[in-house]
Amino acid sequence: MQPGEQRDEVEMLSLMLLIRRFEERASQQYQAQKIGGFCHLYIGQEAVVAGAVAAVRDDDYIITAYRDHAHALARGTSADACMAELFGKETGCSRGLGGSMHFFDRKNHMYGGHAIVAAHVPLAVGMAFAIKYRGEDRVTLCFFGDGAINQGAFHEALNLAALYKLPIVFICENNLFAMGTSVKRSTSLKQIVDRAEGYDIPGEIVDGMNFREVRDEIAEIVDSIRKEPHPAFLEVRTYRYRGHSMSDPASYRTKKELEKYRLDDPITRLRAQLTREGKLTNEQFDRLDKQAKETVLAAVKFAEQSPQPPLEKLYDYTYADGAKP
Amino acid sequence: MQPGEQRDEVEMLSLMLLIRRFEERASQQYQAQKIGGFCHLYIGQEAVVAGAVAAVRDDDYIITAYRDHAHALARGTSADACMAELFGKETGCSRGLGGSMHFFDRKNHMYGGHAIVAAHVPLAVGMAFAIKYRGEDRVTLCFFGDGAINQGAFHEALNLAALYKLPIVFICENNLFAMGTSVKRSTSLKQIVDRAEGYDIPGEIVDGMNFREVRDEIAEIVDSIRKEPHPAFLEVRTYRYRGHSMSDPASYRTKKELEKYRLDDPITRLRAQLTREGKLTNEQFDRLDKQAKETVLAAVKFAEQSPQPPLEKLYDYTYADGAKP
Amino acid sequence: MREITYRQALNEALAEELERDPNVFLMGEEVAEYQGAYKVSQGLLQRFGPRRIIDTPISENGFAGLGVGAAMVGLRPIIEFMTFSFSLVAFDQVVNNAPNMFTMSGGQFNIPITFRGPNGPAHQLGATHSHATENFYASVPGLKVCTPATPRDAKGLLKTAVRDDNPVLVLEAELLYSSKGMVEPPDEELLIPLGKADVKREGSDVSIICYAQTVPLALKVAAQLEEEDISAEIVDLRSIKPLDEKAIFDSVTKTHRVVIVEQDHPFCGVGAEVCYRIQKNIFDALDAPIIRVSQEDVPMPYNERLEHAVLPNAEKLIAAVKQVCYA
Amino acid sequence: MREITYRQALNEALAEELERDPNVFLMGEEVAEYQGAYKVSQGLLQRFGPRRIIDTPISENGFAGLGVGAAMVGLRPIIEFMTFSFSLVAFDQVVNNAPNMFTMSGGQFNIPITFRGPNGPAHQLGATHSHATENFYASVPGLKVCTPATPRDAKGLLKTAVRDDNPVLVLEAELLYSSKGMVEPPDEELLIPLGKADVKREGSDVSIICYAQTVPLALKVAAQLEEEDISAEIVDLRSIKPLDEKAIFDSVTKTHRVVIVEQDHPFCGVGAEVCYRIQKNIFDALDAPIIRVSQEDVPMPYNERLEHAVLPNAEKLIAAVKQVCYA
Ligand SMILES: Cc1ncc(C[n+]2csc(CCOP(=O)(O)OP(=O)(O)O)c2C)c(N)n1
Ligand SMILES: Cc1ncc(C[n+]2csc(CCOP(=O)(O)OP(=O)(O)O)c2C)c(N)n1
Ligand SMILES: [Mg+2]
Ligand SMILES: [Mg+2]
Repeated sequence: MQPGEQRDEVEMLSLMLLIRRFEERASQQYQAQKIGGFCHLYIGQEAVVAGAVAAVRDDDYIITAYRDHAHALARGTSADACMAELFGKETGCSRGLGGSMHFFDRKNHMYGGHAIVAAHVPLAVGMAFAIKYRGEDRVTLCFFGDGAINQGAFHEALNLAALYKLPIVFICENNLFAMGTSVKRSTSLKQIVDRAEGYDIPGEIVDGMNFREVRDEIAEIVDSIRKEPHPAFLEVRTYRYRGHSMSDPASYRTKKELEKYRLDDPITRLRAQLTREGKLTNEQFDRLDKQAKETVLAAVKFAEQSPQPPLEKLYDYTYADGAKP
Repeated sequence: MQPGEQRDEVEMLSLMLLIRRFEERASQQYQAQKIGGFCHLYIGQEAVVAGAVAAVRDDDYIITAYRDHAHALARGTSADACMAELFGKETGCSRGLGGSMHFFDRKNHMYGGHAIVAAHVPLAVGMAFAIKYRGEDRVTLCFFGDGAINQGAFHEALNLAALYKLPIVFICENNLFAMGTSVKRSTSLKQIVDRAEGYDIPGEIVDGMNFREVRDEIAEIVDSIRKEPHPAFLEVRTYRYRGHSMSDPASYRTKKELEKYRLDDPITRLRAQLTREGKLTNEQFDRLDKQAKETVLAAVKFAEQSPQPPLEKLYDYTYADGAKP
Repeated sequence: MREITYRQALNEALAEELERDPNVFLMGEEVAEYQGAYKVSQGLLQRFGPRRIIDTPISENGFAGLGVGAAMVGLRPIIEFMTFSFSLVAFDQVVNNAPNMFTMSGGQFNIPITFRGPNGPAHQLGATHSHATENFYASVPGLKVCTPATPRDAKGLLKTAVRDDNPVLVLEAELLYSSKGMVEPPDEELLIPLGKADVKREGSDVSIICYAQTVPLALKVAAQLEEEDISAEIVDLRSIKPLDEKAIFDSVTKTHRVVIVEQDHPFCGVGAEVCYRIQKNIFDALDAPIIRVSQEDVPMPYNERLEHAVLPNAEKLIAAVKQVCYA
Repeated sequence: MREITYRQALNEALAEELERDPNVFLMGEEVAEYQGAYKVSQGLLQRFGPRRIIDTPISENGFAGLGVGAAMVGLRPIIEFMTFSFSLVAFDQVVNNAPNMFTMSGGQFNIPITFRGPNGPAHQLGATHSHATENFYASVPGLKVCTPATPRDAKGLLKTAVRDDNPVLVLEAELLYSSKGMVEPPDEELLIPLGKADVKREGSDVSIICYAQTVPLALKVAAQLEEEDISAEIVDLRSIKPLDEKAIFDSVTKTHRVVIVEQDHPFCGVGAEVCYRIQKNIFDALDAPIIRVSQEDVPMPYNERLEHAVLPNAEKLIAAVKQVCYA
């Protein structure tokens, strides 16, 4: 996307559909044991990353935690490369070496995919530091979960960003749980956004099930950051429909709670808005959904047929200069 | 001291004198190379720890960082044991194994003396946890510097204390500098106490050059904690007259600034208050000061004449069960 | 004796020690309401209540330090790291506060704390989640480190760790949690001393020194070697620190040949220390150089085939044994 | 060549690399306005300004991670730890993010970062402030670790580290900051490759393998041994990782006897790895077991006499040499 341009909302709806269908298929492939390790699905949270990418330029920096498939897809990493990564194939976005938790795509300015809770937040601050160091007008978007705000790394990073006035938006995807621990049991704060006060960083809350609200809020924040670099904090209220990871039955929450959020589905919402405004017909929607499903099925095929990373290269990815230990 | 009792103010003035004279003598002995390693002096900050111990019971828990001589003295560790520790002697409060930064006195509920910035803050929270676990009505006082509030350990500890509602007072001795870094250059906050808002912990600011203000504020806080355990945060505004450690010429601040604070000297202030109220004569003061000086001189002698920790015991302080590695 | 899993064995150890001593508590992420990320603490919240089985936020450095502080005033905390890969954010508390306090205070404050959780590579978790931390921690003066390989050892070592007056790390093996073995019934007190290795299989041609995940691997390989007329003695270290030199030397004096198989990184790994001790003390007993089989010296890749190539495995171990036996 | 201090040598290296590459910056506690806690960065703020010489709050984990992030997008950070004892609070960033990124991203993101600062015991700083971290870091796949012992090596290695495309740790020696040595003039580019040891003294009877603070100790001892007709070869590793096996093996093949003297903890220390490599690869060259002189395995006491007893020292080194020489 070019500066000033608005991302087409129907396009963003397809992105959200792609994410949803990708995750559903990943879940199925995981159960079929085509995917190993841990696998965390984003289903329910699609409007957050979609809203975010719609609000920034393609060359702004994006970094997130281990629930990262959607962030790569939103950045333009192909479903093929994402699925192949889950399958551990050489055609994967991290050549099959990273896996579900470690998606990277340098070309598309997706800086991972980081699996130690909050450990990527200082990295994000470093990326924002580099932006200011070089005098660029980019912005870094740093996504993390509600569980991350209790880590030391988060704290030190926010203070540094505030002190150095760095161009970064801290985006807390508050899906109410960190594994089985509800936000109420992980911090004494009434609302997460209040933590930003401890650093004198401006904070906002936004409804993460509403694509437009997320997009507009981030656009406004990013706009002000581009004028004068500074950090900002955004608490995005959202919900994951699935368990924490594929192995979590999520018995710590009620069916009723889940149903409540499902009724507020971000895809259904944006679809309804667009339909109401005459920008989308049911047929169009079905076509988009079919496309998404097909793309994802093709990605599974691609992943299946892709080669494994060669054994001979085992030592080639340890040092950039090929040094042997 | 027993519950409900007020500590005699003249006694507290002598404590402050003892601390001052002890530190002056330590400085001199350091220059004479009788003391090794790092040595951080407390001169100028005496009213903080004096006010604090005057506000609590003897069996409340106290823990601090490496600028710790005063905290041990205030807790009742003898000047002999303190000076001997600096000399690395077996009669020292940590048997000569800890040194200036690691003063401990179990009997007097002084839990160190900790030299990694902010790493003792989680320990303090653990001590407060134990209080609540056992259903006691003790309180933990945790002292730390203005530089400590930017460490991850500080952050995690405050959140835990708030979450578990633990009986602890976080006492930030804000002497405006962390080594050569002024508070303004280490955090973006207008005032340090605001950091407590990020945890929903109640915070207060108090003038650390005023013994009575410190004592009364802490007494009030501790009172409310004993009724219903919870954490509290106190920013104490104070100043260190000397450099960060013995090797720091403190050229990062102006003579004028130092002079301003010297005029506000905590000992002079309490003396003036007591004199004004007819509770202290000049002769009494001189006698107290003379006593302090004599105690400290005797301590130097004691330290000098004390034996070194025996070489044969080198392996005796690694494992409590005497296990050999 | 009855057959239980490694996971159950740990669970019993926790329950028995919680029962025995009111100063013992268990703290960590998801240990209470969730019943443990790997279900090791299943049922403990229900039995001992939220005062003693305590869920934490994701603040490893904070709660590890909380444990050390609580230990300073007389409690006996058991701190669970969901995995020891996450202990790296708490490194300072584990290596600076826990083991140094006793020395720094001139013997006034010992720290009776147990840090436990799964350690080492599990399966396809990638570079950040596959750390084997035993050499880090064993190298720190003042810590004790044990690495149980069987349900019986898991129970006995964990119980001993909780009663030890020093900081002890119990490095469990996630891949063994569901493995089974014979363990004394709960009414028979089972304590296994720290610092005592266990010969899991007698042999005469070569000593295979191993611990944790590599013990079942070594036993499997020993059975295979038997068929080729190589008799391997399997020495399970059980404790990395203190290290049972005597058991090691006894075995090597008998076999004269040594392979060390370990799950950690090769550079400065546990095997390097074991090798140093052997050649220093019983140099003349060695008929061949000592060979180690450890991880390859690369960050752990996600891909399954590559992960297998990085880890110690049967092929590598057999090759190493044959090399030291000149077979 | 002129004589300068180790401190000046480091300062020159920093200045030259900052001058050469606008992507290089220096960040750490007190590096700018205070001119460095140990004055290594003296004058750099004045010369390069606050954009490139940056003071931080006491947030090692935060600014170490900041460095890694900046490196991901093309900068070449030099991160100073006031001492490596404080790097322990940043351990996760140094061992998880910096070295794993290249692998995890399938080769997309290399991390050209330098972590530097004094490492190992200084003088009477006590248990928390005396950590020797070389074995921790050298054991982590993906890191490079060097340990200069002379002003010339300090300058040459630091400059090479800054230009290396991987995370490199330059572990300096506080006790050597004021030591002097001959170094090429500033207009002669001085780069010393990582992974190359340096024979600091030729000898024929015994190889003393050392690095950092133990190099001057070994040289002093070698002179003393000379008088007793023992000719010691002094091999300064300079880099711990990569390790210069060839230089080590060449020396040992000549002398057949080895003492390793190191500043770190004994258990799983660097010397254990060196020992393993020697006995594995050139077992038959050894005429005696390898002996290590390292710290005693106890937390560092404050008392001066005890500290001396814990550290490697001349008496211990001489005794070890005589033992391997059966002298
Ligand atoms: C330092 C660390 N501790 C623990 C874990 C294990 N862990 C992985 S995800 C997670 C929960 C994180 O929750 P949150 O930040 O809310 O993100 P969400 O999963 O909801 O997206 C935990 C405890 C980890 N990866 N890193
Ligand atoms: C983690 C860590 N980083 C750095 C240091 C070095 N250091 C010792 S004291 C100090 C300044 C602390 O200042 P402050 O907290 O304000 O306490 P004050 O010295 O003013 O009492 C620093 C940087 C340390 N001891 N620990
Ligand atoms: Mg969450
Ligand atoms: Mg201060």
